[in-house]
Amino acid sequence: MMSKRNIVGIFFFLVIALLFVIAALTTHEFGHPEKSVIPDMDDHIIDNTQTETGANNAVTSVVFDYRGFDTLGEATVLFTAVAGVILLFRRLKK
Amino acid sequence: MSEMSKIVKTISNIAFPLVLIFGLYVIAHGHLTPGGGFQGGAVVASACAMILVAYGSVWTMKKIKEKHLSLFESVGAIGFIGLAFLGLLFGLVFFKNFLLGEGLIFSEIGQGLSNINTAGVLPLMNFAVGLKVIAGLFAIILVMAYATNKLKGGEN
Amino acid sequence: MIYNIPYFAVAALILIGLYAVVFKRNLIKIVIGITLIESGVNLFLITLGFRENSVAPIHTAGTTEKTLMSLPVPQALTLTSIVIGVAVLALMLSLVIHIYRHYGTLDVRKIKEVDE
Amino acid sequence: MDFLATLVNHSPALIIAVPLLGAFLTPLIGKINGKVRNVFVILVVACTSFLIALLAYNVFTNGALSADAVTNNIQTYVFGAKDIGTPAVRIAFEVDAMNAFMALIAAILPLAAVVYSWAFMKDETGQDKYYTLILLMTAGMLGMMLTGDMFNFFVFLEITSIATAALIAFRIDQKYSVQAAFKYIVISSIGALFVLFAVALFYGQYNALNMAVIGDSIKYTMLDKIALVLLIASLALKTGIAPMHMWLPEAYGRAPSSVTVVIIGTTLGSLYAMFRMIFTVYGKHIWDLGKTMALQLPQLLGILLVALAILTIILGVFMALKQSDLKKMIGFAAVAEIGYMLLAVGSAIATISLNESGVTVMTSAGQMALKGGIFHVLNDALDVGLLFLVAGAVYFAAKETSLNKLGGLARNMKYTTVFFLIGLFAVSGLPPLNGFASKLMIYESTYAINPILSIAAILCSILLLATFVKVFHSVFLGPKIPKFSNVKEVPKSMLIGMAIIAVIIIFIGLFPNLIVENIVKPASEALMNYGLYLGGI
Amino acid sequence: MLEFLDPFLKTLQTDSGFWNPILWGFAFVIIFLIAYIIRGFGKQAYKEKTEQTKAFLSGNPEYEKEQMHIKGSNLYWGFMEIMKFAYDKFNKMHNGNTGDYVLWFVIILGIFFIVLGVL
Repeated sequence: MMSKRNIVGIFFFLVIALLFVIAALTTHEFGHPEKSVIPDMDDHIIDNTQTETGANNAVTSVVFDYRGFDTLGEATVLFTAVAGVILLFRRLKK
Repeated sequence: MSEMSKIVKTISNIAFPLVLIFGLYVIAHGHLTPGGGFQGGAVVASACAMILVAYGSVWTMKKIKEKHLSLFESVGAIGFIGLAFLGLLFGLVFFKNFLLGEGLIFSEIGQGLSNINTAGVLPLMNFAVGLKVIAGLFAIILVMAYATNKLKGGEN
Repeated sequence: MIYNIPYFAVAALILIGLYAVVFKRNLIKIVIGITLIESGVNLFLITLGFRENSVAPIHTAGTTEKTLMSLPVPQALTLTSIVIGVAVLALMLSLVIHIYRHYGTLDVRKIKEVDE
Repeated sequence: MDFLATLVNHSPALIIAVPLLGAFLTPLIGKINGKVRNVFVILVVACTSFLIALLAYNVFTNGALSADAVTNNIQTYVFGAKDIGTPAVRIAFEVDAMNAFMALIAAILPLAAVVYSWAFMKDETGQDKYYTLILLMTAGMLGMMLTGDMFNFFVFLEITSIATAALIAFRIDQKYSVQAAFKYIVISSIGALFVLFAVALFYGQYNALNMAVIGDSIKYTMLDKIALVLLIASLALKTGIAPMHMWLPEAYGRAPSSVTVVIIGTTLGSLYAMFRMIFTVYGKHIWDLGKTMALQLPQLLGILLVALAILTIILGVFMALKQSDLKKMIGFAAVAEIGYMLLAVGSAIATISLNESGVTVMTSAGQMALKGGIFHVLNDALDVGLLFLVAGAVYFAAKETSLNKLGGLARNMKYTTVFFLIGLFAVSGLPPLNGFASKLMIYESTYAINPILSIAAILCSILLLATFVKVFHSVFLGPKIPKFSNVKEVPKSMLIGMAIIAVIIIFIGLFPNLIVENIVKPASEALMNYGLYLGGI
Repeated sequence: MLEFLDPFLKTLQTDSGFWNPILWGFAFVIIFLIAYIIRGFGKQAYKEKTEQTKAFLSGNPEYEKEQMHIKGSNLYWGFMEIMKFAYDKFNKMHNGNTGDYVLWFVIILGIFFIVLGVL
């Protein structure tokens, strides 16, 4: 049976689906990102990764040098999760 | 979870060093080949998870406690942020790649199919993050397996 | 139009995950829905960075300046996002274990506060 | 270049890095001794607050400490290089007056929380992880408030969410705290994922992740509209704006009080991020009406936000009046307070229009509303934080938070009662404390914009006062109940933690003009001239 | 010599008025003094610790402490009764169902999309 909640939910799900479909249609063509790129960050990275960071792997140069602060946050997220899990499964008695 | 049969234990004993070596290779060549600290650490942690599945969480918990693992993880994290602080000290900017072109270790500029002695602090950061990911993921798996085991045993 | 099929896969993944979170009643299914949303977003990031007939962004002996490489930044962002997803998943599952200890059920309609 | 100038130049990085390093070191130091660990944590948080004070002073005075780091009240810091080249590939922090203002809020709350925790957490197990997660929450909150990079904002949002969820479930033997933590992690991860989707939309269009670069090159295409919708909705979810606020009272109420004080800061960080997205990233299309906009974006956006704000205020106040649990009641009051800020800022957005000479301006009432809203962010953080600390003191002393069982505690807990009275006067907007000044500005300006809003706000404020009078009566007044006849005053560290916030509240209440002129006005102007922020990179 | 006090003593000017806690404090003190003087004109026959300070419940004995203390949920009972129509809706909104919380988010997302994106 369709409760009121489900009807409202389905309707707004259709609206959200419309949102995502429009997003999918108006994004640039798959495989051709050059069209809409204004400041070409990635080509700059690909060209200068060896001279600026000395790494052959551009992804590693991005992860650890250009956006190293994100990686610090990422490592912090993992640290946080471990601390949280150990906190949740701790013993309660001293 | 309880321990499994002798076949599984033997196979995992054989497979464990191979997976370990492969994971360490991925960590060490992070700046040259696909992969890096996170990926290699995940590989090694999966090897440890295989041992956990084969031998059971109680046995593994006897061998290594999760607090030691979290200490290892703290060491890895401190190494990572310490490298960033060293960049602040020597390169005068936080997260500066201060080893590059200094003539010390890892100081060469990677050209073509280059050797491992490149990319400044990136390999060191790879090692730090690798240690951190190994310890962290294994700690998570171990603690959750042990807790669920206790839950099945009925003693909360 | 035919080029945008991966983006439709992204939309489908996100919508299925959201549907699971809203309309499913098992906590484990809700967790699965969140991971579905997350993989949809990761797929969107990684598809944004693809160039047609390009190689991985790694300079080897074979690559020259002319070699077309796929964009490296989305791959780094996806790596970060995947690790974050693992952390969130671990915490959510441990919370589910505790909820099961306390309530003895995984039905989301019974997991609530009753104000006395 | 002397040491202080160097410290100020690097302070945006150190503000994040010092709590992180402290968090990584805490498990090692916890091996030594509990007291050493507590002293270490308090020192780390105090250092962070000191750095924030230096940075804020340098930003507000436009380079009194280190002139070369600041250009027209914006201090930028690039990670990994001297300056951010073109294109902006590296992560940059861009601290203007608004960031500095939020960072000042984030400097007060964790300090009070860790001082308070010394005695509050004395008998609990797992204190190493507790302090680690508190420091991680602080770092993530500060990162959210200072960063100038979209993806970096997402990362810090997730750090804050995970640490907060783990801490909400700190009392794992209480089923309600565990389920509140689960709801919180579900809600916040969904919100963060939609933020990430919006960031990916930006990246796919402009191939940039820096807020200033995106705001500079934004064209308000269909994808930008979708990104705006996703950003506002998910950040409103994280902020706890009705009707998406239900997770907030449960999370606030079931977490330990020392944690709740920091959660307030993280919630306000999400609110700040929403303002930043609206005013700066989409600034061109909020402010350049005459040229680009066919439909008036500010009016639509302002009306939506004001409607949500009124709903938030009414729901929060009515549900708070009904609650029978002390901490959940304060949580609903916090929801209502968030509604006041959103009401002020939404009505300020709605007043943006073209004047007769074809220039986009915000009316003077709108500017007053914006100032009042931003001032109220500070006041709300302090007032609700103090009330939660008092509730934690009541729980610590009587091991009970139900309003139906408590009573007559004022006879044994004099200082706690005084602090509660200060918080009561402040949060319900009674003179002479700080809540009155900001609410006065909000009432006046919204009355000039639309009288009905102001009347509804005033009526709900009266109901808020009634709510806390109920708490005061049923917890502190009344005859001495035998069950609580031997409760004692809480230990010194908890009193100090409450006193830190109470003193600041009284100071702001006595000298509101000082704060408004020197801190709030620059912050609102920093929100209004988006051009400076975009030109910062 | 006291010019460093000037920023502290400035008055917060709003569009249609001003707010100065110092002046407010002075006014409060004066009004309090007046009220205290008026209180002095009160009944002089009041004595401590006599029958007139005892609680008189129409001859019934005094209750114990627990019963004398009005519980928190008993306050504002009439307001709750009048606002019942609203509280029923609110309580239905606040069922602790996580799916409903996310559904509210979806609804708000849809409304924002209709208003901002489509219009």
